[in-house]
Amino acid sequence: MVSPIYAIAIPLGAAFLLPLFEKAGKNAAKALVLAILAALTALPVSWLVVWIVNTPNLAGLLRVSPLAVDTGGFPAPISIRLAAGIGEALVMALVNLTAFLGITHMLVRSQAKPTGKTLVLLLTLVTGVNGLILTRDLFNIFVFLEITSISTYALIASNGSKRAYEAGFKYIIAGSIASSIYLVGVIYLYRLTGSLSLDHLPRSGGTAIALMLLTTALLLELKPFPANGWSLDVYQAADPGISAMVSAVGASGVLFVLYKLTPLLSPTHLRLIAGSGAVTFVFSQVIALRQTDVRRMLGYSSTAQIGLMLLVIGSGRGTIPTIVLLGLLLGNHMLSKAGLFWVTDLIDGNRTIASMSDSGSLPALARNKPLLVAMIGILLAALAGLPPFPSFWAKWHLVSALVPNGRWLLVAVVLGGSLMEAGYLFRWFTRFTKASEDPGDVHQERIPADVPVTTRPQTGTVSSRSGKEALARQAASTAAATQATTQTIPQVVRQAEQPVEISGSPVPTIIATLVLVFGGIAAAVGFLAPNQELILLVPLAVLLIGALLDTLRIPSKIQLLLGMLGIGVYSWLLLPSLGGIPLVFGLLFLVGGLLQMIALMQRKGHQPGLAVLVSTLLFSLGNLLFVQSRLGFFFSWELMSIVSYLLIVRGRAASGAALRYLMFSLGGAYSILVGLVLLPTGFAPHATSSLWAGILLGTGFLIKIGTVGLHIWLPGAYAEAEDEVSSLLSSVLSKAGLFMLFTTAGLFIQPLLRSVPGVTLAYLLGWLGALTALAGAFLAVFQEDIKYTLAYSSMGQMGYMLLSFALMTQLGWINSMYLAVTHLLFKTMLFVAIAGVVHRTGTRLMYRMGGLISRMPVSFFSVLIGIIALSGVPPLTGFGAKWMLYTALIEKGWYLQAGMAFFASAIAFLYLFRLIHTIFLGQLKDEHREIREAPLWYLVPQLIAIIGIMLVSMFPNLLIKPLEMAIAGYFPQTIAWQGSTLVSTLGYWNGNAVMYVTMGVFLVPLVWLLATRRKHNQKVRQFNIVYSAERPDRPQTTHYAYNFYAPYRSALGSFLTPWATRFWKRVLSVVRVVGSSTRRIYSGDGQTYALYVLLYAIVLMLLLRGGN
Amino acid sequence: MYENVMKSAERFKARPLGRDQKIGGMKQREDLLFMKVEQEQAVPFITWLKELGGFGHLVLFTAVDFIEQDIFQITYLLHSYEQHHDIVVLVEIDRQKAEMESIHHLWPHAATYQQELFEMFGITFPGSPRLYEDFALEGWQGPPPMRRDFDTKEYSEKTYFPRPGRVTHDPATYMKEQLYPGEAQTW
Amino acid sequence: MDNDSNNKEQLDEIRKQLTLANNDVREGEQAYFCDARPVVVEPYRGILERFANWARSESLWILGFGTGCGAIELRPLMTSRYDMYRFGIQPRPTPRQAGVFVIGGYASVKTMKRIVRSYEQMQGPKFVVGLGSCTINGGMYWDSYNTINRLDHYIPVDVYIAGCMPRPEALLAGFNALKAKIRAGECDGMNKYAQNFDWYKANQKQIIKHWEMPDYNW
Amino acid sequence: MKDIAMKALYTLISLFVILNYGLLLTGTMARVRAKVQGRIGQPVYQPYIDILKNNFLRTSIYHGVMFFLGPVFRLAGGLGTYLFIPVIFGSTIFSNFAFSGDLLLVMYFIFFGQLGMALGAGQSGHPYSPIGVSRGLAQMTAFELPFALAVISIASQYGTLSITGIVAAQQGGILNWVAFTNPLAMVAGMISFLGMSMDNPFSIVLAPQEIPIGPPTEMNAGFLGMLQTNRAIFNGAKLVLFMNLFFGGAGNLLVMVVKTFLLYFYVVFVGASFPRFRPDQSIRFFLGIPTLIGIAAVVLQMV
Repeated sequence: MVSPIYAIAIPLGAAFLLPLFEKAGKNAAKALVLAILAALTALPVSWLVVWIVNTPNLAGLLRVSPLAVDTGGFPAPISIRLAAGIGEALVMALVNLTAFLGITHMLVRSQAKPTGKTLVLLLTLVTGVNGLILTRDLFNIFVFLEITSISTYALIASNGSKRAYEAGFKYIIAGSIASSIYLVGVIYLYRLTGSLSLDHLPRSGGTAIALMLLTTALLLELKPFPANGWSLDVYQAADPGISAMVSAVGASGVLFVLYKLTPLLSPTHLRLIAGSGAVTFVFSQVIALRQTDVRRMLGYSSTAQIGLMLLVIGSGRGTIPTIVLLGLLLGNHMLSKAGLFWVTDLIDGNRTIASMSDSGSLPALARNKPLLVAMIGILLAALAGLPPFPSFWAKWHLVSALVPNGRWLLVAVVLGGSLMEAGYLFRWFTRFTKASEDPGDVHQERIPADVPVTTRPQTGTVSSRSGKEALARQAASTAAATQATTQTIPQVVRQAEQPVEISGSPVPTIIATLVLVFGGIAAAVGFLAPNQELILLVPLAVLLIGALLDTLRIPSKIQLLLGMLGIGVYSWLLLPSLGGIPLVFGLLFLVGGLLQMIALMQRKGHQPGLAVLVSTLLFSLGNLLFVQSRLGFFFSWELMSIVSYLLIVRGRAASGAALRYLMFSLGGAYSILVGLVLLPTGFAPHATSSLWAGILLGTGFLIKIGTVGLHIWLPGAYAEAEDEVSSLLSSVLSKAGLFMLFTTAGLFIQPLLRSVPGVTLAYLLGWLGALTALAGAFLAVFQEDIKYTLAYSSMGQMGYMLLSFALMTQLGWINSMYLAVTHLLFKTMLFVAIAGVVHRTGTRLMYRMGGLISRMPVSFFSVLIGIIALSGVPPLTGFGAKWMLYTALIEKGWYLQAGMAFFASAIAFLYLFRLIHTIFLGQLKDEHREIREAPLWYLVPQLIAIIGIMLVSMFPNLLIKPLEMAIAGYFPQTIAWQGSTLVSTLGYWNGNAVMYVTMGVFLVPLVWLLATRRKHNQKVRQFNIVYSAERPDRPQTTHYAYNFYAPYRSALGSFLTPWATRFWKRVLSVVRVVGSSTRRIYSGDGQTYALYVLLYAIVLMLLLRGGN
Repeated sequence: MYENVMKSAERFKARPLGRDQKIGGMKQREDLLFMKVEQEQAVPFITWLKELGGFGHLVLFTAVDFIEQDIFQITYLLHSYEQHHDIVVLVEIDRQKAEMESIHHLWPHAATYQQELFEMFGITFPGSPRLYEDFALEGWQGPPPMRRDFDTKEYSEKTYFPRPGRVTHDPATYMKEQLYPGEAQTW
Repeated sequence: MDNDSNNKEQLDEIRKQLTLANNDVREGEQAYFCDARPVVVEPYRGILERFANWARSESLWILGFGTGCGAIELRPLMTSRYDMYRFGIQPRPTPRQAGVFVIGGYASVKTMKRIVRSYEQMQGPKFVVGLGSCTINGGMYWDSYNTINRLDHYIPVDVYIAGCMPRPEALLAGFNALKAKIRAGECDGMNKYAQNFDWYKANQKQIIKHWEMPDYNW
Repeated sequence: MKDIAMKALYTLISLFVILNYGLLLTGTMARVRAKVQGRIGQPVYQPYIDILKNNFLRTSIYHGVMFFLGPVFRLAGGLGTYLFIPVIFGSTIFSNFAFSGDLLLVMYFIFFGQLGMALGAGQSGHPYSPIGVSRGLAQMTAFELPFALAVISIASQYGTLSITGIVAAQQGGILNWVAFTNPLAMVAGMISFLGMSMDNPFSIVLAPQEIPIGPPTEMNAGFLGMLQTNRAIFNGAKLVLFMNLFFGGAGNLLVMVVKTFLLYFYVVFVGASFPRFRPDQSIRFFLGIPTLIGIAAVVLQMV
């Protein structure tokens, strides 16, 4: 094995010799630098390889004896010892790799190539960091600290701009203070113990203050909040390549030193470190939320990440060794952060990318360079801790280490901070997908002005004398106006389509991304393998294969066919092994998903990401069906969330909605994470556990269901996603939360209070379900946008499912699943039919449609069946659901909930009639006179769903009996069958007989009318109406559609206030205000910063005293 | 009030039809004043009445066809709410060149009156909105029907299929002869 | 029906005759309106038609459209003093459901346009009662430039009630006369209108300009 | 086979009875209203003639398939609602098809006709139709709430949702009626019955002066005749339902006639005495006191 000394000697020597090489030729110097860094990367990797080959398991690997070199030939206390253990090797490999990539990046970019001086400084920096990692001597650490710091100042200032000099100067001041404190600490320690070797320092008391001085200095070097103002200008002022190095490489050395110190530190020290980390983490995130400059935002994010790692160091041992956790976080942070800095460097034509506010050219970028944007997405996902990237696993293990120790504050900090981080990172990401029209908030959806669509004059009567002229004049003016609009539109588009150039080569960034991806997959394999759950990685494999197909630009139809084939095979293999509730939901997810994919086949050409994301989503839903371990479940759940986010964000104006979806999903996921950790017996069906686990898990699932109060994401996500995707989301994905509720039902049946046995979590869920049903219905009534109507309708229907589930009776559960299945069918019909309508008419506003029954009869029929099934009117399936719901509710004694549910179902009539009337009935508009029926690919799933609905309506026991079997054994039997009559303790229902009677009573008047109105029954057209002996002027003014239920609105008044939206807005604004006001402590003044640094040190010391 | 209006009337060359003068053999109301004004001065005078004289309300706006003198007499009836006083502005315009300044800028609803006057009398008001649109007569194609040289009887007979056998009686004689023959003397 | 091409052409010819040109509808608006001609509908035969006529006569639904000053006489008819409901007469707000059209006095050209449109929208058999002298010969508006003189030149009239104004008693008498006529099967204005459609339409169009509607307002 | 034939025969008898009864009741009540207004009023048999006349009309127009099916849906809704209600307690002839479902079925089947009619009216393209429908539906959602609460209260009181069961539980004296055993439910139910009848305080849906008769504006001839037929049957069905729910059902036809007559008389009485509400007023009315009464009725059953 190669001695670690070379890791310091080579770069240091090369740094001195570099000017000489430069004489030989610029390229020679560059080649030398790269070669050295490659070698430095290879060195620790070679150690790692040797160790891994020689040791059988992980535990052994951690105990491997470090590679130690005593310089000068003396033993340790006298000489300086360099030691490289597994941790050192890991961190060194990462540091050098990042440095290698970073320098490569700077060398291959087109402008501001690094000069020889910069290269020397960079090499020195790397030397310093390597030294920090390897050395075991405290004074030697000081030396390397100084080397690192000085090279950093120089690097920052090398930009040459005024701001850079200022930033560098502030850095020097703060760094000097920190160094001084460190030096004082070293001197004090030496005075107390007579040794500076880490391996020989006594682990006993008496050295607390000295160690505290060291710790404080190191903490200060790590830029803790609030003493970090001096460091932040760097990110904005310096060259992004250098920012990347400083952010990714510089800090890691110091961090590792702190880690090396931990064996010496007392719990108080550690608590202080953890506290400092936590404060830094959370406040940096809050401030980052308010940043308008992306690099500064990334800078805050770096600070926050360092804080998180401090927290890891300070919080002690967890389920896996700290060093592994640290390695995961550090690697993740370094590569993703450096990658992001490089990206901002690459696309920096006019600094548009770096600005959060003005980003008009980003969508163009997404169109022109989809791969680049995909890469940014991957880097952001890694940074935000989404699966399968390393920090995801680190987050899981960190939380599972914190929760059992009861460190709730730290848990809250970690999760809250992560949520905020994901928020601002993806807020930036959505800029790439942002269309010119983003509705932003769901309750203020913008209704575009109704532009005149005909060139016909609008006056009813025209005078005889000048009529013709007036007519001609009007026509001319309208035509001119139309022309003007058609002329302006391309201009607007052209303005938005600014070309975006990439300056330099993205190869280093790509390598970083790939390393992250493979590291993530390796971590996934590593963490999932112990539970034998590698099969959970199937969605990831699908994602990779799909991404490959996408890069090859395979047409979407073929991709979809492949996906359908894959899902078919998967279902074929998976479903027979399932039983009971998972089988029901398996059919729902997979077969329902297949049904949805048919509609997607309508897409022509290559739709980047569509097929792959849909397939991955369905596979990850499949994961939920059989997953056993908590980690595996959490992994699958998060994967599902992020994939569905990516699907939603594809929508034309979906960026705001998608971001809301992501935020709520992640919030829910974090709630689930804590809940899962609280489950003592691990994640298994029907595990019983503490109340809190139930509440937290329940909250997570309720967010996915879109319960009232937590539904803010729902309408936008369903409505703004692409039309066919909405159908998938609403009819398939929304059931995931429900399925998980079923799976963890045991959590919800314990009483909340011992004294009131009836009041369980399930009881609360019941009320929530009833409220959701009512709120969803009410919100749906007053929408002008058809997809918002359907989205809120989905929310209401999920409310019924939740209510039925919460009953915890046989009939309730049967009904919940019955609703889930039928909702899949009729929502497919509705959403896909509406997708067809929107596709043909080009608008989503209902009042702009009308009279389409004559043009799109099949879609009309499908919507008709859909709304009858949804509303619960016999004889279609909906009635079965209503019957079971009320029967079960009354049997259980939930009378008020039953009343509420009934009211909700009556309200549902309002929006359903509005839906079908304003689109299909009424007056046909001129511009729709020639449109055709929806495309065939849309009709096929509708027809399949209609057949399904009709079958279940005709023979309800086809569905109810299997459902009854699926939950057999959970509850006492309360229903019985008499032939095809379903008998409960309260009443009975014979779906078959109802169907026959209905058909009978329908046929009698039909035959009568057909017979008596056979002759002289004139079919008239749309304007042949009684119009007070006048004629309608235009279809637009004759179609009663806008603000359809105005009386209801005025009757209900303030009852309709969107309380939930208001609440979440308030939360958001509070966070923003905190961010803004916290940011004020950064005055931008070097003296103030120095004062902060000193004060910080003093406060830490005081806290230490207090701690003792 | 009266003096005030009269003072300004001199400026506009408006001539009052004297208060004591009996029009149609009857004494005028105290709170009603007739003013005759030249065509060029009419709109300035009305503007003054509206803006400074306090006559904010255009009550009526019509025309009379004096075919014998070959003029249209345009009548503006204004009312002041403060003074509880009416004023009638009479303007005579040439029947052959039936054109009058529009006052729709003073009262928007005057446009409707002008529309009607155009339709019924053929008086044009240049600049008045929707002047040439149909008002009451939808698609009327004959001459303006309220002009006295338009023979409505002839038009009606030509157009509306008169039912033959129509007899016209003088009501007084007819009543006397047919209905109350015995009481003829009491009339 | 066979697919013989000759036959088809003939059928097309017949169909063309059955559709109206609707020349008065504005450009591009033909699709809004039905273009079929009114057709003559043969009555039922024998006792069925007599029974139907009895039912029609006992259920007279008046179109609530007061076309002129005479409409004021319909109000007392509804209230307790005269109570027309006794005779199976009741008002109806839409022409689609009404069977009797009471032309309440003078009909100006402008009103006539609406009268014709509403009349055409009523479903047959439909009956028209001309109320007051004005509908008979123009009454006191006989020489007006804008009021029709004879209603029956524009729509078929079944019963005239003379007077200016006829009192509610006269109206009731008129309705009873109408009933008798209906029962006798003499009220076939609907078919008369269809048969002489072109004559009626020519008369109507002679006075009504700016039709802007199809020739027959279904 | 014989069973089916007998059932068909019974159904026909039942329908025949309710149709004639409904028509006569409508005619009678029109006369009652006339008396209130100091008139003599139309003949009792006038509804028959009106329906006959409408069906005898020679021509008719329709706006499309849904318009054609609208009245069919409506009448099917009326017939179905009636057929799912047992009319006479203990009678085979008048038990109808009550075995296919219970009270919930009836409550939801009422919507069948309304939805179909709304669709048919919608296709007419006349703006008044959807205005009427929007008012009607809005009002319906409001009055269904107290009714639903009343039904829930009764169901919990007797532990059954079967109408036959509810009637059976009320047998044995006038004091066993829901009206006396659960007066709050009765009050809530009877107030929503006013709304359901669309008579005067709540007749804004039709609003003859303002939006000429609302949804059926374009309905004519046979279509209108069908709607009128339905009105008679549906009215009968609703009366029978409320009689069964709150007033002990009926053991024979005579009792049914008396009870339903009184029930309808109550509606007419209220209708003749009160002016009309605006839609928002009626919504607020139903969501106010009647709902509170309904909730009280339910809560009383819970404690």
